Amino acid sequence: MSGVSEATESTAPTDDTAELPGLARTIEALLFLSTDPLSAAELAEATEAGEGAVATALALLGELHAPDRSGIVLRELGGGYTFATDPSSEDAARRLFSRPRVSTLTPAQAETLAIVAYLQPVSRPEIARIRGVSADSAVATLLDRGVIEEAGHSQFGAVQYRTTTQFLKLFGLRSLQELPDVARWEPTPEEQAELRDRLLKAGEARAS
Amino acid sequence: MSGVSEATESTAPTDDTAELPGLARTIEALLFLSTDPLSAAELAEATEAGEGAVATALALLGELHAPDRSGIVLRELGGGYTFATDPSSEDAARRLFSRPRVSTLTPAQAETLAIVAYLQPVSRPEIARIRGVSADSAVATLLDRGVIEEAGHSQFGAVQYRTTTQFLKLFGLRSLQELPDVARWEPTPEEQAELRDRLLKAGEARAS
Amino acid sequence: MTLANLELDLEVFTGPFDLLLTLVLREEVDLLELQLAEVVLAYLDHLEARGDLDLENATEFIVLIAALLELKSRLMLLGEEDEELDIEPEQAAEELLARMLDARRYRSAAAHLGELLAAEQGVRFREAPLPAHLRSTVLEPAEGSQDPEVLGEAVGRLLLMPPQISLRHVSVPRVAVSERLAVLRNLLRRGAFSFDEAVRGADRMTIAVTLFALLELYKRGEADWEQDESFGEIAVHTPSAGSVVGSVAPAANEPAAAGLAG
Repeated sequence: MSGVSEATESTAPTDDTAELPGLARTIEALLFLSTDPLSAAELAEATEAGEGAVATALALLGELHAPDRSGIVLRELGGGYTFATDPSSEDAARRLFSRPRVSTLTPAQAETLAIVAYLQPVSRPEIARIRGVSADSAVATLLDRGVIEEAGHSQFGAVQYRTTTQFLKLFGLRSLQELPDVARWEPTPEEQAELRDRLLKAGEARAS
Repeated sequence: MSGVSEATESTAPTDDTAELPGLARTIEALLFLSTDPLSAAELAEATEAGEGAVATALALLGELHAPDRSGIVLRELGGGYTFATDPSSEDAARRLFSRPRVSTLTPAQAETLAIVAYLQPVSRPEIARIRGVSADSAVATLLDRGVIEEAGHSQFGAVQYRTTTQFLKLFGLRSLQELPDVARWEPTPEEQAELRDRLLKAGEARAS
Repeated sequence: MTLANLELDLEVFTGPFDLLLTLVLREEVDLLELQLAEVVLAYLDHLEARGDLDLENATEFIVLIAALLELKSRLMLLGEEDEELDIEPEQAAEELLARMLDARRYRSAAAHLGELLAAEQGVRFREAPLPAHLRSTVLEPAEGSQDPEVLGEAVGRLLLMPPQISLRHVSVPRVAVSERLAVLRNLLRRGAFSFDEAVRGADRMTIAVTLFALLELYKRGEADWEQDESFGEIAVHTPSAGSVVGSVAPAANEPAAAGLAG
């Protein structure tokens, strides 16, 4: 870490009211926000400060963000500076973030998946009409999880979707014929129209 | 940029012996890594420390990460703790990242968001009824910006909406309880009487 | 210029908007006869002439018009047996007031949110993804672990129709022109009568159908009428000597209809 040694000799004792100079605070904020390392030149341009002042501020930050003084450590990497966490916090970070989690379907995803399962092939605009709200993010997640896939285009050019083998496995179904009969949950079982038409009709009635 | 001259001469808060206790360092690292606010309970579980020790560490971090002492400020938001930058670094951040953090809300979006925030869960027809005009495009934008999300269906099948943690984060709220009571904007009885008069007696006044 | 001073020149009303509102609430102007679209168009003209948009006024206008539309649609759905539901002027005013207060409240709340957001301008959060080695592995649930019933249930919920607005109260199909023709012919047989007599105590739909029946009688030459002024009494009698009873008098119904509409 360049520049750090220059600052280490200076001595002023820690004092609770000690303020960090404005330039160092700003550089600290920029390093905090940036995903990629920032070069001294980039920092100088952003802060409109001289390279010398930036070097001094970086030295000060290097001191403050040393492994024993902070959980956020200043690193010099690939010609730039970046903040990283110290390996000593690794165990806690793993407990907090890396716990494997079983993905569950959100209500919006379950609804979208149900529409695809019963009406396939079905296009995104149709799903949106039935649900009354956009289905873009739910469709993206379901595609991502491999439970639905693209199935050609509708006559109007919209991409259509169908369920996958992975979907059948997940729900323990041998085939789509094993999907439960919707009649059990139907509010008006006497209706004869096709399921798709009735779903679209109900969706439009809700939207109006 | 202000502070340049200070930086060149000052080395105030550097003292090699000022070590931050391990727990505070670990919590600092976790808060740095997490994009969402972390509650004291989550931090206690991850660090395997007692809630009391976590509270002490958070208090210490709050002092270190005060706006005048650090460019990385500890904030209590959305039921947890998170690091954010101080507005004083915004000019430099804008130069570096070349885009403002949030665009402002249009009046329609702000009104829709206010109705969702106060009445959640609330459906689009209900929002439209209060506003007198459709809220479709405002709802779509707010969903897109992640400040509201779906929250199931109303008894009539309309999709309902609620605010998100992102909403609390962006608006600097610790919880929804921090929103002032809507009664605060209740017109005074005199103002109400005046409105009522305007509705019923305006014609008379004009005729006389 | 405020919303109250918006000058209107409508078919059933000429004057400022707030006076119209007052008259509607006192039922001196029939909401059913008022073309709300005309009011909206007049407001749009006014906005265009002004060249700028006063948001405060525009919001108030929208809330009031929306409330009037709702009141009007409720009036249109009222049936004979619901006459006691007829909305009192005070009650209608209270409803409008409640709507305006509600709109105001949330407009203020919106302004407050705007201030909060403005106060947070310049506060940024770190959006960086977790280092790869810390990212959690998302496990797919075990095969067969998901219940297909969840899907059927979701579709069942989506099939739910919103509650229908009952149209049973609307009396349209119940009043037949032939019925009203018979009533009018009965009255004619006894001599002259006024239109008000013919429709005393009747609901709006019956009045409309009776008027239609009267036009029909006129067309057939069975009846004639006089109306001295607009909205004045209509005196109905058998055609004076010289008229050809039972034959069609094609040109005659136009001036009469125009007189009624005035």
